[in-house]
Amino acid sequence: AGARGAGRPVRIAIVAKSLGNGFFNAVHLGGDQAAAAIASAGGNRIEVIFTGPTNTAAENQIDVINALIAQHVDAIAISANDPDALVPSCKRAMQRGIKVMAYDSSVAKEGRILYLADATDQQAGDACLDLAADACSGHGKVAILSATATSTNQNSWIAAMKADLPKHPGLDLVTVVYGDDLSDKSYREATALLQKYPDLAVIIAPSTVAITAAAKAVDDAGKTGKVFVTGLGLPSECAGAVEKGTIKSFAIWNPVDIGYAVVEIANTLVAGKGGPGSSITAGKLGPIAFDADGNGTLGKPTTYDKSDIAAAAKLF
Amino acid sequence: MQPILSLDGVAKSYGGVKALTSGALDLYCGQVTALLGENGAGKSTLVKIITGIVHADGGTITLDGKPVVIESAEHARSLGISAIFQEPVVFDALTVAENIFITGRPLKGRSVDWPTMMRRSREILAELDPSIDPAMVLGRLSVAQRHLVQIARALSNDARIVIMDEPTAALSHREAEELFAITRRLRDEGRAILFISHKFEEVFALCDRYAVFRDGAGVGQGTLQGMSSERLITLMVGRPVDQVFPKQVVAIGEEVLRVEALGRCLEYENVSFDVRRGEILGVYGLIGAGRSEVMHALFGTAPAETGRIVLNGETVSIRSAQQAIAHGIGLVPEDRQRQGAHLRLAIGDNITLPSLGRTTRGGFLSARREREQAAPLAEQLGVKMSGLRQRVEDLSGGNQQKVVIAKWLATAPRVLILDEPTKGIDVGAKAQVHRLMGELAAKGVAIIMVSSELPEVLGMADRIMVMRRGLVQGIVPRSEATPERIVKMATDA
Amino acid sequence: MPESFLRLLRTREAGLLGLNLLLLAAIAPFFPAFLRPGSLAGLLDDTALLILLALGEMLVLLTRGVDLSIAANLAFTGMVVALLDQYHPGLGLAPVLILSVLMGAALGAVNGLLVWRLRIPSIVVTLGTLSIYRGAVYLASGGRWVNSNQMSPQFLAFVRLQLGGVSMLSWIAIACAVLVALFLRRSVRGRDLYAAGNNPSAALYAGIDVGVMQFSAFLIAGAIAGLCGYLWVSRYAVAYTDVASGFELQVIAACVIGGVSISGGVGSVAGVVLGALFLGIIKNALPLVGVSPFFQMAVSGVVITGAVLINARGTQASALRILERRPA
Amino acid sequence: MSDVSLSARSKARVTRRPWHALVRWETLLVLAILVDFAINAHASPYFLDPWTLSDVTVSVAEKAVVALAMAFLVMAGEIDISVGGIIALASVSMGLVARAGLPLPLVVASGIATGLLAGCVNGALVTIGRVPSIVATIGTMTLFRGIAYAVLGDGVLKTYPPGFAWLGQGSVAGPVSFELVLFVALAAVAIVLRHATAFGRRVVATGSNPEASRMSGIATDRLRFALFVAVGTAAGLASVLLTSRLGSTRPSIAQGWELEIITMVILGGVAIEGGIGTIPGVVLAAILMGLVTFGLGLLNVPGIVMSVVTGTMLIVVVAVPAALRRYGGGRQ
Ligand SMILES: Nc1ncnc2c1ncn2[C@@H]1O[C@H](COP(=O)(O)OP(=O)(O)OP(=O)(O)O)[C@@H](O)[C@H]1O
Ligand SMILES: Nc1ncnc2c1ncn2[C@@H]1O[C@H](COP(=O)(O)OP(=O)(O)OP(=O)(O)O)[C@@H](O)[C@H]1O
Ligand SMILES: [Mg+2]
Ligand SMILES: [Mg+2]
Repeated sequence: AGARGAGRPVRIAIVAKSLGNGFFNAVHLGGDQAAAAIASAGGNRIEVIFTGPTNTAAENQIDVINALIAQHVDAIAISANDPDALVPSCKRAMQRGIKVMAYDSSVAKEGRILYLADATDQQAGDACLDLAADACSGHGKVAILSATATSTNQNSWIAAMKADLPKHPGLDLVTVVYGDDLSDKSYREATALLQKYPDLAVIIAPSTVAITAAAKAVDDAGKTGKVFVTGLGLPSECAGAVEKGTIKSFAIWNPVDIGYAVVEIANTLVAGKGGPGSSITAGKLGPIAFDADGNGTLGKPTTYDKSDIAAAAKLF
Repeated sequence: MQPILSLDGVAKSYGGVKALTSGALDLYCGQVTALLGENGAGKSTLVKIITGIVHADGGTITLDGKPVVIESAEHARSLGISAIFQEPVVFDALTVAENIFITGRPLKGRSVDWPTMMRRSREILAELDPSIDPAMVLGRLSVAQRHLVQIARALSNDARIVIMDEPTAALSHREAEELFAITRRLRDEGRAILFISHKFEEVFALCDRYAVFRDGAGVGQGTLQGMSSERLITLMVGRPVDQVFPKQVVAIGEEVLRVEALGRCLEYENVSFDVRRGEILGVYGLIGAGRSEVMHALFGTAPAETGRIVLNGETVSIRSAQQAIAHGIGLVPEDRQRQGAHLRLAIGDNITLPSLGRTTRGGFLSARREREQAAPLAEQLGVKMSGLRQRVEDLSGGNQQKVVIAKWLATAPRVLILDEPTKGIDVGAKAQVHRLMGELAAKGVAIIMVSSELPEVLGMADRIMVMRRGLVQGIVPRSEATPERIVKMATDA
Repeated sequence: MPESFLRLLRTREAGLLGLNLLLLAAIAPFFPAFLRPGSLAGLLDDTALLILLALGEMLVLLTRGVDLSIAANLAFTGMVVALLDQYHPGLGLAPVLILSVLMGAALGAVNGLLVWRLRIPSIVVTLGTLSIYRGAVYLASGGRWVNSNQMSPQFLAFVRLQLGGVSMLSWIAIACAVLVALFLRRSVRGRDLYAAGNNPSAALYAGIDVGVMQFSAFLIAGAIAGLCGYLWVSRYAVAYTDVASGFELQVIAACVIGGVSISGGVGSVAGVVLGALFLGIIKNALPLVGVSPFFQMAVSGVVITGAVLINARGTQASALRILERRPA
Repeated sequence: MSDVSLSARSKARVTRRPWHALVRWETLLVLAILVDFAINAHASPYFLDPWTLSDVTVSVAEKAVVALAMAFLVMAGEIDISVGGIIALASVSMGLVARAGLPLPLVVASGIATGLLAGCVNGALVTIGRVPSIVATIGTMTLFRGIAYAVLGDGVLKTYPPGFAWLGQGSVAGPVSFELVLFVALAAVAIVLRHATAFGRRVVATGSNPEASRMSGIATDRLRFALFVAVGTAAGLASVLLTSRLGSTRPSIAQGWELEIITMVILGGVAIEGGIGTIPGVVLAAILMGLVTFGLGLLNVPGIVMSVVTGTMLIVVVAVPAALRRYGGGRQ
């Protein structure tokens, strides 16, 4: 950061898991809002660089980080495709004076200064299970359709759900399958679930690709109203299924807020302040506390259903 | 009488290569016209022009007294022209019937009429070889049968003009005779026939007229009556050539190679013979008699399953070409383009390939040593080239064959197997190859020469082994060999 | 005709059919419901896209080419028609269908022209256009996804239309298979396609323009891929950059298992359909039979490798008989 | 292209020079590299920094190592689509060996040995099983990666011995990375092998006419087998570098690399049908691809758009000479 000449803006790079994902576009939007807010409050001029690979491969994200290092950006905020593989390049970025933080999906501790989680794993897991229990009135067979078998946050949410199952004695978790974040594979896996468990009540899909594919599969199988889909997804992508009734309700955190907080936090880091064990004020969002490992949480996920989906779908 | 087809001043170049400069040719109904010329004289190019496969750069073509431009193969067919090409035009994966009607399939509306195609194929094949089932996949036929299918194709569309580009190059005596009978019948039906061949005895036996090309230009045509082969050759090459096979008398030494009861499933069995220092063993038979297969067994590229090979008194096992080369055996294969030459590599690289061990040191190439190895051989064989770095692709067929022979001479073989060494090459090149065989024999090399040309076998070989359907019918010494006896052994059970 | 029936039994297609039935029989004890008509219709529905693409790929393989760009073509065309539908939902289905076929054909024609006019090996051409078309999806959409709620109802409904218990998607695949089979068996151009691939240099002498044949194959393959673009996007109700990424290799695998020779001139529609179904059965059965998701890929790998190995055994030329048959 | 105007005869003579084709293709590549270098330097103020230039090598050296071996295989008329799968499998085997607490040399050796064994499988399928290589390796691509998934599942292996990280991340001197040094050394070996040894001659001969090569005493099957093993080994080596650079192993690494590697080989002037090609060309193509993708990365152009650029480059580079040959009056 010392290399920054006078008058040059602070350049904060927001790296998405993959480009073209509505979630990250909303993060970008929030980041731009924060940059404008900071500037109008008389703070640094901030340039937000929004970038990322086109698919969710870790190597491609490394290439993106290398390019950002070469551009001497001031801060990198990343939603990691792989918590471990990115560590070496993130370390290198930090060696070259770049502040690295993670959001949404973490890089292992040694690869970043701070991690801003959307919500705690517990909160996400709880939300999914509660929604599932809600959909089937507390009794029935439940299956999980996840993204790739290697995606960190999905796996920790699934772990949280499994830990929480005793709280919902009526729910019977029959299996966990993986759609690899590919719509055709997710669709096929969902169809297989319907065939294999004819009395299935709920499919929990904690990924936006999976939840839409599962909803489509349930709909195509003519099981709307018999099998419910729930989980985590973007309002804009789930809107159709919610209208139809395939999805009664689902949850998601607010990506605009995440982007907003990311830029505020990164800006603080660039100024040489903040760090693990501190509390950073994220503008209008208020203070966010980071523990000694540098983990902080933005807040609980929000639940959407037929009543408020239309409004949310316009946003992200 | 007016010619049905007449070509004048026809020219064609490929890039910068002038294949034809002023081709001239007249074809008459009810006559067989022979087209003669050295390799590369432009004969096949002319055929391609007449059949619409390539377009002439200049000159005029007159059909029935009217000038025509032959646009495409389809157009040529509609004009009543059909051809048996020099290159095999066969489709292994298709049925015999489709191969016959590959151009002009019978149609019903716009869809292919399979039943008619089968029926007509069966009719045409009935007189050629009734044992061929038109529904069979062509790949399952023998070599001779494949030739018949191509002949059947030329007959299938009732053409007025039938062109045959070296149809006998790969045929044996008996099959050639069958073809001649058909050709005479076509002639008597009033068709015009163009017959291209390098074999003068065929030309004199079959043809009524001749036309000679030299270096892409027509240098004379007329009736064959009163012409001698000497005069034709002089026309072809512009100088007289010694056409007689220059058999050298060589003292025959001790046995070099002996095979005993070689056999391979379905292909041949109980094949035994020997060959001595300085001897040329001719191997004669009809196409598909299994001669090449036996040669591949000696060379290790298709090892025999039974029997043994004895080299210089020791039983050896030869299971690959490397082993054969290490034992001092060389093979000039029958299929020059596919098995013999690397067309896209330089002449020098071709010549040194089987003997790379000699020109490299510790696996490293040496341009100087390669040149020292290849240059004298290329010169000795009279390869017409611009240099050792020229690609073999750019050479004429005869010169390609010389390169293939040179590459085997470079290995200094003790036994040299030549499978159809003069197939499709012109008289001049042929004489050179024969002279070379004599010289090699004189140096003590044992030579096995597979040939389907009876005069060549009779002229060159010290002993002649005759094969028929995978079995050795006998080995005849030169002194006892007569054409009748050899042909009878090759054809009769 | 018992003899021609016997001959039919010995064909590769019959063997493949047997293999497919065997596979179904092996699955039955684990999961009997898989053999219910509804499940089988679902299997066909799920394999229809693979069948369609494999039919196009087969034409290219027959002419000794290979088309690596079909999946990218599918993604590009699919995205374009999805965007069209999103912004002009009132247009109805016909323009979407026409556009998808035409655009796919145009993308195929680019491949075909480069192969035909410039004689660039098809693997090189389609390796290049694979990247270009895939990138074009991103450029066309700005990386955005088009989701089901952004698609018009008729856009989504068409492929799901049920006729006689079978979806429209399956019917399209069946119709396409019949058309390609008729084209290859009955039309002059179809037969020329085989000849051109079987022996290109000989085809030249037979007056068959090998380049035009290659071009036609790419054109048709492209048109089919374009149609599949719409079908895919509509079936999975989503369009994004990575749609069907890497699918081209599965398509080639289906062709090869179906007996299409990579060196041209050999292959049949029946074989290709059975080859695609073979892969489809495996893909659909593995999750059902309860193979761990982590083992599914390895199992597919073993099966595909095994199938191509067995296939190669079958195609090896046997020795020509030279020796006369003698009474035993 | 000035030679179009030359008469065919003198052109034929010119093409006979062994280095001539090389000069033509390589000059084209060198020119493209210079142009791209200038564009990059102009477009991004950060480009002309030694550390940045060193980063260029990182994204490309691993693929280029495989491309060197792949070039030989393609010149011999074969192809290997399974290299991405081999890299994943080799990485898993290294991860397991490292987790067992074995020392660095054994970890590296296990990666390379896995690649070698995978190459043997491909080689055996092609030479013994007689499966066309493109078909065989489409199958093993799924097989190798599938085994990696079967072994590792959703796990990750990230306990590597100290010093392992240096292989993919360390530098030999200043900005000169170990990956770069290794690539340069391997390229030098490849150049000698291809252009100065009997082995190189045999590879080209086999590619240009396999049947005639077998008849000329070349053990073509053994040669092909060896080349598949070489490609597998190179993929194993690339896996060592990549795993070290990532510091961890997952079965999903190196997805889609096969197409990039093959693109590199073809861009380097190796004819896909075999028999033609030079190693300097492949090296230059690797540099060019590295520069282009990195330059675009500096401008934050998404990777998928880069693929449009590489795809176009590939076609243009092959199409322009083909078009000149065809429409510029040369012989077919
Ligand atoms: N496609 C081509 N490209 C370049 N040169 C060619 C081509 N075809 C033929 N030639 C050249 O044209 C010349 C005439 O060839 P052509 O095949 O017509 O000779 P030919 O008289 O039939 O010889 P042969 O008796 O050997 O069959 C030769 O020098 C040959 O190398
Ligand atoms: N139906 C066929 N399909 C493919 N190749 C064939 C077929 N028939 C024969 N051949 C090949 O053609 C060549 C000639 O056949 P074969 O070796 O049996 O006869 P031959 O006695 O050697 O005759 P010649 O040497 O005169 O050709 C061999 O290389 C053989 O493998
Ligand atoms: Mg000729
Ligand atoms: Mg023979």
